[in-house]
Amino acid sequence: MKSIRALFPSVIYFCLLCLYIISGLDTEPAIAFTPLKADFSTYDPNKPEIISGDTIKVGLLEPFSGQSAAAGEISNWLLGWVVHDINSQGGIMVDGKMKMIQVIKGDTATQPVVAKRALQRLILKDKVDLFVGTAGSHIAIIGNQMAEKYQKIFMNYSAYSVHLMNAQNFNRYTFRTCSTTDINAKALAYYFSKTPIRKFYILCQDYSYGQDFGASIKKALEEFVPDAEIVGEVYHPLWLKDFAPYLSKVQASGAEMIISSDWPPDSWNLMLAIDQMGMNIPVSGQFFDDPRMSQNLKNKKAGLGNTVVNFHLCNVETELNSRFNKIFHDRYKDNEKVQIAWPSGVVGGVIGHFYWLFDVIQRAGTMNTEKIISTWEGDTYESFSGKLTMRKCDHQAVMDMFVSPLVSPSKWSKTGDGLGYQDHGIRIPSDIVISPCPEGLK
Amino acid sequence: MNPDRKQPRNMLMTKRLNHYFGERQVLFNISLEIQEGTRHAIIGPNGAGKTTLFNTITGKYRPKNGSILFKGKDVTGFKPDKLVRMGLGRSFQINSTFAGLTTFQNLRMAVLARKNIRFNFFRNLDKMQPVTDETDTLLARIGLAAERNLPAGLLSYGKHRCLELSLAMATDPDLVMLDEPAAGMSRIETHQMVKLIRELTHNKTVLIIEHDMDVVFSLADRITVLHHGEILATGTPEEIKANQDVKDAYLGETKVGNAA
Amino acid sequence: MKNSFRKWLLWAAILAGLYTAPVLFGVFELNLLLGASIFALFSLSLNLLLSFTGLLSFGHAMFFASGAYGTALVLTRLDGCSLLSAIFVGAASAVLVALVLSPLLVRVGGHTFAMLTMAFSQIMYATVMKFSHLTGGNDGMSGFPIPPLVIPAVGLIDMSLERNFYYFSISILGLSAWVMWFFTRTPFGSIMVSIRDNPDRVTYLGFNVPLSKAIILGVSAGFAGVAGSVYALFQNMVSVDGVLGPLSSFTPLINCFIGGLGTFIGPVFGTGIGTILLELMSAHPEQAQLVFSLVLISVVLFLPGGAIMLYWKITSRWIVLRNKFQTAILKGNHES
Amino acid sequence: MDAIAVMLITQGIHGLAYGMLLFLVASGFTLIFGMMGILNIAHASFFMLAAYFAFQIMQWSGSFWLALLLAPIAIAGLGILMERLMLRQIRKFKLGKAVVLFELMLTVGIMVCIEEAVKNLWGTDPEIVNAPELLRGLVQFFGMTYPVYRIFIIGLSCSILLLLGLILFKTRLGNVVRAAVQDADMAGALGVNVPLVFTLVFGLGTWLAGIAGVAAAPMLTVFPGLANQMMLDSFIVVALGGFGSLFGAFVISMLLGELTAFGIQFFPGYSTIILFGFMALVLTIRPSGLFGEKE
Repeated sequence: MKSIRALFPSVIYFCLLCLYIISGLDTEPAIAFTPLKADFSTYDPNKPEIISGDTIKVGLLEPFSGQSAAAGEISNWLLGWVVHDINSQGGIMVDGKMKMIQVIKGDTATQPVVAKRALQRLILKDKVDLFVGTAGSHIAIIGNQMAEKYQKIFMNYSAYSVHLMNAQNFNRYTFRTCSTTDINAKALAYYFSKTPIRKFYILCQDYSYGQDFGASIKKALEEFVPDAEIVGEVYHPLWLKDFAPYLSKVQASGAEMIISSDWPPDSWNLMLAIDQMGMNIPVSGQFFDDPRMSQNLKNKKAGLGNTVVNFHLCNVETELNSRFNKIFHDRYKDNEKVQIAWPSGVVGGVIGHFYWLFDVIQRAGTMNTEKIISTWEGDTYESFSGKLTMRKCDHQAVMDMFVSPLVSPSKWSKTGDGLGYQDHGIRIPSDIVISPCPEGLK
Repeated sequence: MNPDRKQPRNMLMTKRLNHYFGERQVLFNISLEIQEGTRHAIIGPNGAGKTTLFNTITGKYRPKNGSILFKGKDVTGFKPDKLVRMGLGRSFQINSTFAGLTTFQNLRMAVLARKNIRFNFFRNLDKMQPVTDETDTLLARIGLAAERNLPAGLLSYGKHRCLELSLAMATDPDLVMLDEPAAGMSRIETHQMVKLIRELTHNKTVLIIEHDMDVVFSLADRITVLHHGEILATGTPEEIKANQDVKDAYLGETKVGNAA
Repeated sequence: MKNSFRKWLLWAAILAGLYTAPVLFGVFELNLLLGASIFALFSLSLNLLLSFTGLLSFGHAMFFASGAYGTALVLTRLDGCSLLSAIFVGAASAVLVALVLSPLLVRVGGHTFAMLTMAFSQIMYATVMKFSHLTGGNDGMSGFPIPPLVIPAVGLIDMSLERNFYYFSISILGLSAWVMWFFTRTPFGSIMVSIRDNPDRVTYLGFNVPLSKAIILGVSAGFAGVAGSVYALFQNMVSVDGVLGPLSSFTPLINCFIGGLGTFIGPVFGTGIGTILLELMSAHPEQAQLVFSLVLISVVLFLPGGAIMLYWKITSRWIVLRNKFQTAILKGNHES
Repeated sequence: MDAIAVMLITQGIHGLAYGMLLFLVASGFTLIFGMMGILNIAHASFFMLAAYFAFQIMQWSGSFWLALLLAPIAIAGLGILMERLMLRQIRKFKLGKAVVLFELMLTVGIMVCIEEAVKNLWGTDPEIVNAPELLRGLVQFFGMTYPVYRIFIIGLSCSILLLLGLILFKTRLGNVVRAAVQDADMAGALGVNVPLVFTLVFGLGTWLAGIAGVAAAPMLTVFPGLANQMMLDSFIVVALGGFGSLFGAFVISMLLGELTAFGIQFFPGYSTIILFGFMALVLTIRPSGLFGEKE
């Protein structure tokens, strides 16, 4: 009797152990998060859930002050979307524990020095596990350096300059998920080769991104559209106010298509000026699809034929993308602040890339930097618009590109009958647009 | 006039000076000869061009044509600082001291100028005892020792005027040019000022602009009358007093002006 | 006697504090301190023009930038350039820029000086952008090698170590600040103050005002260049927006005003306050500049003597200070 | 007409439109400077703020004309507040010469403050102000088409300019203002209420900037950086045209407008260096500017 009593605790212990193992086995499939599972109706990027304790700390390196602060807000919104989704599913299983994701903002003010200080704060003080960013190649290069110095993963989702990942600037810790100016230009040129448009005018910002894009598009046109004629090439100052004199010049040159690298507010100003001047020369580039701008165009012809190139578009037909579009549309169709009814290229694309990042971490199962690198290198992931592959040689994401002209009426406009993408985006396979590995990198 | 001096040489000579403000001519063919050791006064109604003449002589303005000879050397177009280093000193109609600095610091600048300490970057000025000593001596001499550490801007008007005069005399110049030294002073202060001028400018050549006729006649050896930018007359005080042109053109106006 | 003892005690405490900083603080705080020190030196060099010569420069950043670009260029282009000569090149290029511009700058004062310096810094901005093959344009220059410091009989000191670099640069900055302070105490320093008060009288004392102004400009630019040079080494990076951007000339000005005009040490306090303010605002970066500008406006409106005035007011040395303040800068030419 | 001629004429009108806007801003700038000796660095920020006010008024009421009426008045009110409460406060300190430094720094502070406040209130995303129905569209003349709105800007500026000229040169008030601009002390001695005139001129100057801001809003998008280029350009105008000279400001504004338009045509990329180089040259040779009246 006594001996049985002595056994009692061990029996309980054994039972508990069994229970623990069984429960563990039982919950194992539920640990992995699935994209787009959460309830997004309550999601508000400006009211993040307060998360504390042992978390995965992600630094968000973006401008939150200065002229480009809007870019930072958008990134915060996109990252917040993914974090909201994953956290509401319980987080990610890393190092044997379910961890929530915590986003810590680092303000760059689009100035390298401020960015460097912000990064030092993120890494040394806030002790982030990895960081993501950022608008501006001159900021991204700081990210590259600091990632190497402190051996932290840096995911670059919005700096497009080719040279960021060349042999000189490459480091093992930086991964670029967005495309490059070369890739964008090639996709655009490939599309033009299938159209009768032959007279192009290059109007870019006098800024590294603009100059890079100008050089890329010239090279790409030469390659894909040998009979193209570049009737003019002008680089204008950043945040130019009055585009009219430039446009008069464009008009006189007989151009059929303007190719521009401009982003807001320049892209908006350019479109408004085209609208006011009553011109019908379309513009192509990455940022000429913004519905907030399109709905303000008064002239019927303005904006028609604008050609957008991106690594994701909402009119791409995949099953996942339809689901994403629907969830996004339900959430934002009546929203005053977010004036877009459907996710634009960057919105959908970058959300997809963030899912990829956390999926890689989940599969690595640890926050160990080396393990994440080895998992991500050569990895393939099925995102909204198709397959993403992380090329091992220069950590450049390889993906299909998408081009779509704007039409009216379009079902993708906010009202359903305004200016917007055509029904289906044109997919340009990755092997046409991707450049070979840079020299000196394997 | 000093009868002992043999063959007094010209300290300053101007030949047919003309000066314009824009289109308007303000000096017409001014020819002056100031002999060494004399006290020469320039009088004339407001706007006669007296201060402009001073500014032209001291190099602040460049004359349109004509020439200026200082100690027999042609100095037309020389900058003021160069002229000062050649031996010219000047006071201003409106006090031009270092109002934010103390009296001591003001005079120390004068001492630095006299000792020709200009581009010295290697010594701590507060520890340069000879400079401090000399400054204190100078302070005592002009009777401002009590106000040693008071900002010049807070000095009483009369004392401030004294400081102005001593700054003009700081470099121990051969030619002193005083622009209305007694302007705005009371009778007593004026009297003291005249005394101070006599004391400080002993054996020096003086060119003085003055409105107060008592000062002019008690100080000057020779007088030049300027009217609308032209020289009306030049001569000894007695000659000027007797000159009918001057009476007509000038003295009458001044009386009215003084009364006002 | 007692006063002098307290003074020495204070200096000893400051030196001990600076010496032990790497032990007490982490890398992040150390970098913050070093960054603040660099900007303190930059502000001090501007203060030489502002408080001591009465010239308001809206383009002082161009000297800072010359220093930074000079050092960065020589380290990028010239293999085996030693650390001290890189800093020297930085300072020398700043002085060179100042000397080239001085024939134009010394002739003017007041608003015209402010606008001219602004125009020149705009021209410099545009020039740096035009020569992007040399300066890197927007991307700037980064990742240039930082050579070790060679001390004869001691050997090489590796500058990639944060602590070594901290000791090295804090010594350079401290030495520069001391030289600048001594400069204001020399006979030439008193000429400088006199020019601020009354340039006409200085001329009629026989001093060459334009030449003196050119020298002051050169000295001020030189130390701004040293600050810029150390900055380039510290950040291991120079970017056009960072050193020539719209606010880079205003920041040291604001530091001077917040710290206290008319004193030598004011800008150091100003920089300290600015740095602390930015740190406090780090959670809300989008509002940092707003708070900063409000602080500036309130200082200008209600506390024209800056932080030093506040300190003196608190330590009931108000009367002494008021006299000092009024005599030092505010009275100017009270007749005019 | 051939295409080249059409383009040249079009560029000329573009230049005129921008030059007119610039003049509206710069005239207030130069008046304030000529009169009070204050280089109001924040002046162009009022221009930008007016554009935001116009945007906000149109959000509420939908009427551009109401915005054109109210926004500049609101801006003038702010300007008067700034003069009364801030600049006057500084003059109370009796700072002597140093007052210039303090005034400049105050306006720098206000400039930064306005920009940051705008960012906090409206965000950094560009906002769009639509021109009223009447002014949209194009006008045809001599075989070329031109946007009506830009013609409207030119017309509006011309009428403001005319009104300003009439007030300044034909009325007693104008005489008083001009006298105060020339020599405030003398005007004060002659019994003019100088502080009141200061306030009036400050209000007038900021009102002009406000008009320009509202007029510019539908032509451009409204964003916080709107003030930057305008500030630099109006600096150039005032420095070249002569501090305090309205005529100089007019001539240089027109020149600058045309230079911007044709510079894009003939030598893109170098206009900054050329303009600032020229400004530096003029400032050193003639510190009072090309048309400056005062020494």
